[in-house]
Amino acid sequence: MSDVAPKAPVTEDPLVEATLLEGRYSNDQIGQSLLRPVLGPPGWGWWALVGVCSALVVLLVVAICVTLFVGVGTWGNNIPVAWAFGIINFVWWIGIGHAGTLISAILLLFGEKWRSSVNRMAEAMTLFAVACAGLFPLLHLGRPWKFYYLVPYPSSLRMWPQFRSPLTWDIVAILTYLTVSTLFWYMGLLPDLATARDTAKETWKRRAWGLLSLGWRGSARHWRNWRTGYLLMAGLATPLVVSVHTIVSFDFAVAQLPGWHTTIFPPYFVAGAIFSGLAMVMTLLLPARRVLRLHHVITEAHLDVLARLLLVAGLFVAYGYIQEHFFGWYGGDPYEMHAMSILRTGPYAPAFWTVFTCNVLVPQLFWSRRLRTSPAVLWGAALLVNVGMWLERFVIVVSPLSEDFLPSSWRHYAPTWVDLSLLSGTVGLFGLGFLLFLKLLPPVPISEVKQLQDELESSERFAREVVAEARAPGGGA
Amino acid sequence: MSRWLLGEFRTSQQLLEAARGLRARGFTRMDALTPFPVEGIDEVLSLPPSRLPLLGLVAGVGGAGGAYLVQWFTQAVDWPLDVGGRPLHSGPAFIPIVFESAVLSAAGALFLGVLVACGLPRVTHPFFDLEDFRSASIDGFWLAVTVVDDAGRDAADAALRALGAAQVSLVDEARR
Amino acid sequence: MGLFPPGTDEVLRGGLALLAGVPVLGVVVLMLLARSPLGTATFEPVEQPVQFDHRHHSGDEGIGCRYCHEGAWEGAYAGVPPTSRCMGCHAQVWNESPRLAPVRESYFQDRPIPWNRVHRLPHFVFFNHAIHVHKGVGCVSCHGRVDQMALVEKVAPLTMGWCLECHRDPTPHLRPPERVADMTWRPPVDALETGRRVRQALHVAPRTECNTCHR
Amino acid sequence: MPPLKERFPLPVLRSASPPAWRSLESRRRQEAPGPEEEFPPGASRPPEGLSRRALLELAAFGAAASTAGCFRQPPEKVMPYSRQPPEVTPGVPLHYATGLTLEGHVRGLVVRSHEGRPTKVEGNVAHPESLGAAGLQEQASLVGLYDPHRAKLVRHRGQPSSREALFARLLQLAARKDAGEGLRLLVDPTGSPLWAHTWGRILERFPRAKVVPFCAADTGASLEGARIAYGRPLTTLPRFDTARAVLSLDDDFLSTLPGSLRAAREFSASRALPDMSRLWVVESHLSVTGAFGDHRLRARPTRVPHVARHIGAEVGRRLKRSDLATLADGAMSTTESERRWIAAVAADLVARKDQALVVVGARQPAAVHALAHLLNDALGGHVAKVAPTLTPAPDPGALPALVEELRGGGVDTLLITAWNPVYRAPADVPLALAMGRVEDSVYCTLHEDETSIACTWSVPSTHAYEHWEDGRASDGTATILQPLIAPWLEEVVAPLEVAAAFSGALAETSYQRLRALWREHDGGGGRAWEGWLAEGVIPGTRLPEVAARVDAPAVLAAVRALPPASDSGLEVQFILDARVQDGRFGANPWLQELPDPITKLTWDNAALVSPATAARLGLARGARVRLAARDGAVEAPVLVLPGQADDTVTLPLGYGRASGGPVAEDVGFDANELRFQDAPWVLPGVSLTLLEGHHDFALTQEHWRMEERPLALQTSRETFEAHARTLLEGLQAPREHLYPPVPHPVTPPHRWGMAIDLNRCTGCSACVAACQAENSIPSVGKEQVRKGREMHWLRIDRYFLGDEDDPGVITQPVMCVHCEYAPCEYVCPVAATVHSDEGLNQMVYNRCIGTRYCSNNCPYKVRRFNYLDYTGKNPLARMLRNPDVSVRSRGVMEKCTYCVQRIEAARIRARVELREIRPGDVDTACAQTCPTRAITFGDLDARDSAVARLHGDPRHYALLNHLGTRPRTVHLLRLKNPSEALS
Repeated sequence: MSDVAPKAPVTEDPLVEATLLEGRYSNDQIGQSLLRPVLGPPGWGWWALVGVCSALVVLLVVAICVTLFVGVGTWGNNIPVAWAFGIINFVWWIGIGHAGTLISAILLLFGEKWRSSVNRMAEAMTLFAVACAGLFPLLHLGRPWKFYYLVPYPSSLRMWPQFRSPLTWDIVAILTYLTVSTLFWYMGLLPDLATARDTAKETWKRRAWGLLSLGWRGSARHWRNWRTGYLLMAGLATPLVVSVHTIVSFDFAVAQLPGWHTTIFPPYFVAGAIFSGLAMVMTLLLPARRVLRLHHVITEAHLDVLARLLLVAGLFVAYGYIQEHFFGWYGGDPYEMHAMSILRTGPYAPAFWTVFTCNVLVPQLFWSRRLRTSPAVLWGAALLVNVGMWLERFVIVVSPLSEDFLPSSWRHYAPTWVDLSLLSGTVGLFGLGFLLFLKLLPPVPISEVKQLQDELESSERFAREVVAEARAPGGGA
Repeated sequence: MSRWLLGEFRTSQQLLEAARGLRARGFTRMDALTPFPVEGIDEVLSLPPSRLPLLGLVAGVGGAGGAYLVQWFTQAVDWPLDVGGRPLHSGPAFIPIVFESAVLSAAGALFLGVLVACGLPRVTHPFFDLEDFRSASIDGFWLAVTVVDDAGRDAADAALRALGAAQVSLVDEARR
Repeated sequence: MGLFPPGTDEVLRGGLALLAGVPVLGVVVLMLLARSPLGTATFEPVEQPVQFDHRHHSGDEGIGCRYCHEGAWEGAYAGVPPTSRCMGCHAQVWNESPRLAPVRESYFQDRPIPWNRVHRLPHFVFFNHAIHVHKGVGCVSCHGRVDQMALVEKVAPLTMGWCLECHRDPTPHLRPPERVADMTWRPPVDALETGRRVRQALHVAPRTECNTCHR
Repeated sequence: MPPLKERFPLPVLRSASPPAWRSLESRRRQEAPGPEEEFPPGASRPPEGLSRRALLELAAFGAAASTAGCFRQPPEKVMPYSRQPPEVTPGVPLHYATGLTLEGHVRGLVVRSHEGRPTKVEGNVAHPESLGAAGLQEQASLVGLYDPHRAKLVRHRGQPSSREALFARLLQLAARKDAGEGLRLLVDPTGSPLWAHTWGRILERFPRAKVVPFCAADTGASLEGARIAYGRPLTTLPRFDTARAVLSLDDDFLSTLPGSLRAAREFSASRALPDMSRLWVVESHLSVTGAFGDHRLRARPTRVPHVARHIGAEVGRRLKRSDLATLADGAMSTTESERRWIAAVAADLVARKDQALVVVGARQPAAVHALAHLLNDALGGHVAKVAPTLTPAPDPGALPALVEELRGGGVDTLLITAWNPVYRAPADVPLALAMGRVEDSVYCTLHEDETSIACTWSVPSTHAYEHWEDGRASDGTATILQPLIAPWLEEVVAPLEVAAAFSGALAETSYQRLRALWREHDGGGGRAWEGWLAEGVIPGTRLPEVAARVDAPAVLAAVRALPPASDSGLEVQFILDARVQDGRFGANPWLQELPDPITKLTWDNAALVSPATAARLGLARGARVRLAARDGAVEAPVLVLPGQADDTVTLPLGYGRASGGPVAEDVGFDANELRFQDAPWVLPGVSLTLLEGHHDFALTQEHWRMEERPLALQTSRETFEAHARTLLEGLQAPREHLYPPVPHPVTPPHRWGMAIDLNRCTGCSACVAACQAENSIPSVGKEQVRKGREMHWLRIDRYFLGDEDDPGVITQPVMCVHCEYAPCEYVCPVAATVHSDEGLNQMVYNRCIGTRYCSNNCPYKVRRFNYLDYTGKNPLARMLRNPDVSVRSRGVMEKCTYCVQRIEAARIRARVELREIRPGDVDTACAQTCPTRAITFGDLDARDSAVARLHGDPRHYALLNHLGTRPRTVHLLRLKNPSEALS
């Protein structure tokens, strides 16, 4: 529970909606409690984690240098498995990146109130995940320094990019997604940056926040335009989420490789992305909630609803798995059938069955309400889903490539230390980014929580009035 | 050089009531400054409807059209290359980029539009000279009344205090 | 007094505009640079180990291009003539000039003269002189008025876009094959009409397939 | 091909005159660092870590990025000739006829030369051993020429010496007074008249000297067989084009040097309908010929002669030749299936009578060769016989006798021109030890190898393309082998010069000696000489046929005297490796990396065992075993190979080199350690022990089965004849397609296409090497092949069909098929691979950014990616490159281009001459070198176009036709001709 004393204690009053905000606080208290990690000194735990993540980032830098200066041949890729860890990591990270926008934008559109406690962290996570994802398309190129060939500019070669390629779509989609989520995130941050500016004591901090908040005053005109703009961007971001992972799935579905060339991929990828993103949100949110003592704003109700979402997304993903194999079998194409059968029984079958366990069986725990609200179980499940979703991409990318049309070319794949370093290095980069975010920016949107409380209070007030009127003699019936 | 009289209220309800009161007393050039958006204040202040949706639409359509044009021109007109026997003008294949470009340009335009419409960045607004105004982003609900002359100032001061302002301060842009 | 001194806004807005503008401007500048003489290394006379003056040989003496660069009519490379070609005349003429010492040294010691390359294509471009001169593309069209250059310089950018311009529409650049090496030839009437006639006579059909130049 | 030109004589012993090939590249060569600093052209280990060079690149990148220099290319020099040879036009290649001596016989070649730099080898159409084709070793021979690891120094007892010191000593040794008592020459048998003449001169001067032959491949059984049958040694020249029933007794005639190119050409011609030949093969391991056979009988090595005996008896019974038929008496017992097989082959041979042919491999004992002579004679077929061409005649007993002499101490001078006898000597012939007793042992070698260490004088030899020689084809046709380049190493000596020191001919150059020797044939005037050089053959030098009668009783006696077959235990059989042969090509990285036609193994040899034997002994791929017999033993990794005879371990020779350069060393195991002088090919009674550890083979094809997919197709002749129209209907491209053809503004002048006839493809892999040479494809080394990154644009898929123990085998060359609706193209984000109007799937390296998506989407998996920098920075690697193709840098995709550089060169030539490209102007490297003409390339729109005809052949089909890719390369169904008696 939070150590901030609520101005009104948690009551037994059934009319007080306790679930989304435990206790009622003064607006100042809310700001103080949510800005505490930003304004106070970091603890040893934070430093320790930063140390671990930095070490991983150093490893990442080393691996990137080796990749750039020796060549992508330091990876385990071969012919036929010309795509492997690079693309797997890319799809995994970009999938994780989807939860932020989902929670932020879609829930905003639906007017879900529970969104406001978790959206900031989810969005931050999105940014770092997309940034990590963005590294890979560049690094996996044979000649990364020629990336500008992808840009449609009038060159002295008179050459243009080739717009029928899903990779061209992909580049545009990622850049769009990165840009839009950054703008969306920054826009959401503006009022909180102003709060931080006004709460901080040291002048240099106030100036720094002052610059970042761009002079936000919270005027009625500001709020009006901000809310319109924010809502519209949410409206744009929602189909964007769907489109980005659809396009990522096109990288595979548009190819004619058995095991890739299937129409189930777009919805299946989107569901998988949301699934993995939710899992990663939970992976980060639960420890943050505990360490930063955010129980008053991230309540059991939040955990419950996140777990339900995870279950739903998991069911979608399970449907995707079943359909994929059903299509393979029902289509009757021997190449397709082979691609599906080696998933289940081939060299990568252990990975496939781990995927099945983590992504299909584990979420079934959350039919139980008790488990849905247990942070430990949730966290464990979320970790397993993260692993499962990574392996799912591994299986999707590597297995069809290693055994395709001509058996003469079949060959299997093994990663190298550079591959493993890049994966763990981006985990470190992601962690470092998130840790810095926790230290530098308010992890929960302050103004939104205040507004939420204001709304809750007014509805409670209204309810009290109604009750009072009903109870008053002569009132009611 | 503008001058404003700023009054601070403790709750959003008080702010709303005060704004209505001021309006009833004939003050029209007002602004509310609050830590979170207060429902109903827009009507009281009679803010015009935002034109951001239109901006978003225009930018989105423009982005989409531009993207299609670029793709059509580069693939089918400027250098028609035989790519896998596919038609030069491969409409369906151009859709993903058209969509992404629409979202990108609409979102970008909206972001800039919000900043422009809010008059941001503006870190040196005179209100910030007022130390107590810091509460506007924490727990204070402020009303700013634009005053022209000293008479107006006194009238607004009286009205704000009468409507329950916890404190009233004058901000004069000229006196900086 | 607020957090920031007056004028901060202007600086901030200017800064933000610059932040957005510099990359765009940078790209534009790079693109312009790539097309400028600085980027394409044109109009820069190249120093040579021997002070060979084309103005004298080609201009005053009227020695045809083909006398030394006969390879252009036979194969891919126009080639630089062997030292023995120089000595064909300079065994008798100017045979004691100190300026020609490197030439004599080359000839008698049988060591090549290390000329500095003026026209250089990337290694992945396969340009063939023979097909161009046999299809009525004049030396001067690409190399400029070499007969007026003390030191040879590149006059054409030799970018892919520049090549394509002519490959897509060669007609205005064609001349009768016997005039290919003529530095001063002008189309008698209309360049287009001449070009059309040459094109028909020589079956000029330039290709723009990738493999035409990249193999 | 432009007319062959005469080449001016090159001074081989270099005087003060400069190298004749000074050109653009010559300066670079002088800056060449030694091989100690740079790894060889694409040999094995490319950089794995962050190398010094990478750091320098990093520094250079920083420096370049900080200036406007990133736009500009660094300055470059032009080096014209100071005196240009009259025939050279820079950029226009010349072609010279020469040849390469393989197993003593010459294969005629035409070598393309750019500014005096040999860049590509082709077969010589006029030469009877080549017929325009060239094999693996010829195609890869230029790698040996530019090998940076060649021996460079004359060494005396290991210390650097000089050529002057060597010749001083040689002349001293030649001034001997003992009539050659202590002089011995250890030589490879050769057909070269000049060598024979030189040895003759030496023996004249030193009558008591001896010229000792040593040949690890030909142990003399064939000549001995002829001696038994005809009373004197003769060489047979079987013709396969007229034969309709061929029985091969362990004779891999389709790939055995030197006659394989001609045999393959002739044999493939006999496979055409309607009168298709039938091939019967008896063998112990799966050979190229066995894989191509219609019926194949697996027999353990010691049983093969006895199977032959049974066949002889059966043929005799059917021909009513009682003497032959009596061979059945006392013969080895056979199984029921063997009896059926033997009866069927005998019936077929007898039915075909004079169109029947029995051939025997060099591994078989002399009696089997003799039996074949008898059978061919009895069947009535005519097999040409000529006098043996090799001097001195191969004699397996010669080397042991020499070693005895050496140990006796009577020899003071040993001149070795045979390739690496120390390595090749049988395990029980201690040559190296014996050489220690010789005062002056002189060894001429291309590489410092095992023999160099054992001898006192190691002499760096010129490469075959660096000196004048002559040689004969197996039918006697002579060729002058002219040098193509002056030696690029200072100290090298032509082996003939060393011999000349003893023949007293040092005053003349090899060229002069050669002219003198051939003056008689020339009619004295010397006019014909230039014609010989230009044509690559000397007319009228074919050996006359010899008439001889078979001595049947002698043959039968010899056959009866064959030692009995061993019935139990493991037998070891030695074979020559298809690529490095007896090891002499071991330093050639192209051949090391070329997948073995049958095993698809690179950079290795392996103990081959059958699946049944492997199961019985608990062996799996990569298991390490120790094979021991008598006092020899060898440790080898196991490769389980379908088609191998049970209880037979086949060990390829030529590997496990302890010395000989970084490419040859530490690759595979040395099977010679188990080879004994009395058992050069077959060793029964071998014990096998399983060892610890696992060996990781570098295989280019790991999956053997076709998974019931219609990929490499074959059917029986009857089935095809019955259903020719309908058989392949579903696999031939339909007329309609979802996408209409892309309209091209101008009607394309050509429509290039290719057809690959599986009925002709033996899987010999010459095309792979030719493609590698023409397109400057790098070798990537064992580690990279293990990772699956070999770069060959053309691969030969090999599938096993049916029963794992006794499988059918089919080989299928696959390279880019240039799909009209290419899946690779539409996925490339930068348009680096697009279609040309003539139907080529163009790959533009300089546009490629390396997403590798095209490879993923290529259903044929024919694209190759430069995962690392494989180009090799050694200047010698550049010498080898074809200047008409781009060098592919790290990070770009590459693949078969249909040899577009040849198409464009032909187009330019044609257009300069104001004409169209004519049929025959363009051929791809693979098609040009193919011994069986299995690959046909050309314009599908041209009149009388062979390729268009094949595209309309009922046997043609499109690989993976159901994908709608419309490949421009089609494959043609392979036909089998099984005997009805065995169906």
